[in-house]
Amino acid sequence: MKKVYDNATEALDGLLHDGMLIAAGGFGLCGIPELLISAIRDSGVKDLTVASNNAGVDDFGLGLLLETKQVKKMMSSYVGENAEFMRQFLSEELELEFNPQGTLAERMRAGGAGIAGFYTKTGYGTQIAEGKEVKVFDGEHYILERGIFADLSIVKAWKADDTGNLVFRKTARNFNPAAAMCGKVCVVEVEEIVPRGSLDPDCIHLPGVYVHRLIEGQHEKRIEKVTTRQREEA
Amino acid sequence: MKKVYDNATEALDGLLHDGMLIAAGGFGLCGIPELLISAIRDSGVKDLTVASNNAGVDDFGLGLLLETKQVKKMMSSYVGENAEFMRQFLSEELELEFNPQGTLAERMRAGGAGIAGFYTKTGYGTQIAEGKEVKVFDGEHYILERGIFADLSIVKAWKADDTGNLVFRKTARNFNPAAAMCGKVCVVEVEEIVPRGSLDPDCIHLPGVYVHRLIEGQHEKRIEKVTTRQREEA
Amino acid sequence: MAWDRNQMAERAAQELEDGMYVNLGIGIPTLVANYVGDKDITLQSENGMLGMGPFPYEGEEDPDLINAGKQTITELNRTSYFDSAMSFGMIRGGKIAAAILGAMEVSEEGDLANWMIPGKLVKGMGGAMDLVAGVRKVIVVMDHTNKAGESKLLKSCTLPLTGKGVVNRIITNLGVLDVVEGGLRIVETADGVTEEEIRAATDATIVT
Amino acid sequence: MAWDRNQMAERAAQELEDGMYVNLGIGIPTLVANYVGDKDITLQSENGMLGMGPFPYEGEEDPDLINAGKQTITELNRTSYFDSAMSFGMIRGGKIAAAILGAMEVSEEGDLANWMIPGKLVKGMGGAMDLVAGVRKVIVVMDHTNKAGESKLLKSCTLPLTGKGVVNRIITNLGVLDVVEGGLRIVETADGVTEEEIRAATDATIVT
Repeated sequence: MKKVYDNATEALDGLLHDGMLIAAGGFGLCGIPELLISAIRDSGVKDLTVASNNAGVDDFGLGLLLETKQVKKMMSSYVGENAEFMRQFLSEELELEFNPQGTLAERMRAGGAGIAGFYTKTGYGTQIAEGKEVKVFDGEHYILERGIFADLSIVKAWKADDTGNLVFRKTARNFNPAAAMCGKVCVVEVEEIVPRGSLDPDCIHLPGVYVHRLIEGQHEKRIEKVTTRQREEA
Repeated sequence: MKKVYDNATEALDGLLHDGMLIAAGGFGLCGIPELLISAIRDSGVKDLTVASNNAGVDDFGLGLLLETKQVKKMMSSYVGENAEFMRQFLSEELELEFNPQGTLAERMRAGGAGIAGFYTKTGYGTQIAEGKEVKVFDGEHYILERGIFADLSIVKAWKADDTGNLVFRKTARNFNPAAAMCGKVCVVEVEEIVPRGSLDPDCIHLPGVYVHRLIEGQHEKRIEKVTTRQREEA
Repeated sequence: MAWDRNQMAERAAQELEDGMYVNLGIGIPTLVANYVGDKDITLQSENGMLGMGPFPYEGEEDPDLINAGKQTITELNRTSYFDSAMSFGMIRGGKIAAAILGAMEVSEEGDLANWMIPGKLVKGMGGAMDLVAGVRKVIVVMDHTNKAGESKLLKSCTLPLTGKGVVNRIITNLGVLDVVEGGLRIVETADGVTEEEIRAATDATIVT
Repeated sequence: MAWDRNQMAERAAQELEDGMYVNLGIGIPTLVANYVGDKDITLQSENGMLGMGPFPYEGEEDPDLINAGKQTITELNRTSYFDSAMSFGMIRGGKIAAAILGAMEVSEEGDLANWMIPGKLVKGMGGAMDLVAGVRKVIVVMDHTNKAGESKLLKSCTLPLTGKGVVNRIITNLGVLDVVEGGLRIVETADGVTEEEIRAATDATIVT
């Protein structure tokens, strides 16, 4: 079973259709599946629902799919730093389902773990809770949130072996494992495919069972906010 | 904040009381907190409820606490291989709440993750589902399972730094991370405490925020079933 | 000539396709690993491992490396380890393609009983309830009748269930049966076994 | 003489005790890290890190290492990385001792609003709803009044809530107030600020 494909377009072949639900890893511009996002843009697929913490910036990351109006609905926790995202939302060109960040991550993990729904305190008493079942456990109020079952997961990892075992790097891990879990099909882009046996089996962040297709490629890895400190003089 | 204690007795000082709920890591005799179990036996604390996948064997692991009748109730998925466990259960000396293995792991994780309850298909239509709420999601039946919130977690890891960052080894990881998460207090025994900075921050299985007290000690690590194959002759 | 344990395992191995992630239960299902041949099969051990290897050579046993049956095993170059919550996450989430399990009883509606005999024997369900609820295909491998010669393929189970309507295919010493609308359908007979012999040994409804 | 931003951060740092795991929000809360002194504090960044270090030296920025405000940061010798599901698991599960957050409005019942102004500004709640629902102590640091001079400490919030009854303590440029039965209680006044000045600048009920 060959999982390794030559490029993003081939890896997505046959998987895209209008109106589908895509779960995307990444946080801001960190750990985003930039090659797969570009290939999705180029495919022209439309009316997408995208579950992703945010939508990158105007001209990078998922912002690219907003720019082309391929996205009908976002499921996100954060709009900030993307003017086009806020504009489309406020002008009602784009549907936006706000999810608290932890609820979004847990909903993805739940979908991937066969959990149809779960009770969380997050958002109780806020507009996020509107229309959701409330249950009291041990005197505290919890709201019912549903697992997300996506048609496709798009994920960025650091390294993989050809069986799809994945390793992430630093805070670029973020939503990628949970997004990977909740898709019927999961396509992953990595910076390097390494030989089997060269990853420590105790340090594989996401086992290959979650990964269906895999590409290696060059990543721009743009930084959203460069912040530095002064080097003390000796 | 010093987390490192000299031995199991000191690490448990002030944490034990009759009737408490303890979540224990380990699977069979693999990855069990053997030093903490012995110290709990020696403390004489009683009427314990213990959430653990199984109960070791008659004379090792949690079997030690069954032998001394310190356990009032087990929350487990498996009784096999422990004759005393089965005997006490069948003679109704011991209460036993059967949990499917995955449900038990998920209940521990849920408790640790602030999830009061979740819906799973596991056990629907079986005696496990009796008295539990059933809900239909997308045409499938799910049952409501509750998060476990333990008074104390006892855990075995391979290595730790003094801030409690943990690394497990091979299949000795098993229930340990989930058990660690669900306790109000979590006490961990490791084979080696290493200097800060010597664990790869990308390969820490359980961050120190989950760990309150820590000991280093010698482990017997008994094997339950030695199975081998013949070495082919050259 | 009914199939023996190894022939049953060999027949079960035919259910597995290249690239599958599979969970094998204790007993005859464990033997299935011997018959996968060239197929690229990854075995899951639900205590937290994908890519389970064979038993170790004597002297190379590792107490930190066991399978769900608590036997010492080895790792492969594709192996990954993870905790129990993730392990059962992948099981419940449908990531494991198939489970091959033993059984005490199977009903014509696909109900499975394999974890206790009230008042007599209590093993516990271990991971079996999660497996049958979660994996995409559940294959039972077992003798067609019990030691008393009574059918283990029943109209309805008498023992506490492991799962309701979960079994897809049953491989016994007499042949292969599928759970279909209205009962069980004979898919294949063991060498020298007739459909009539299977019908005679089966309490469950056989449909054609 | 009300407190300035740095004095507010310095006062907020006094809330932190040795051994605490803490989450700092964007803005003034970020400055709190400059005032922890010798205390053994571990900072969480909810995008998946414990043990957040200072900004990198120029030229050493790593695109794979950012905080929840998307700023480049560094790691320490106690650092661990994990995924978003685990990160918020530890937040919801009460493992993080305290969160120090900014706010648009706080009500006398401890309601917090800090994620949107309908029709005008939509930032999103990010991780704030999870933090206020999960951490053991929620401390708000903000100016006492808005740019129009109106109190940000209200009888009830006018903006969409981030959390209901979640705030424990409020540190403003004028002083420190706790959310208690029946309203807010003045705990401390900034140097040269009187209780009367705080009362005059506060719309919420002040109890004694």
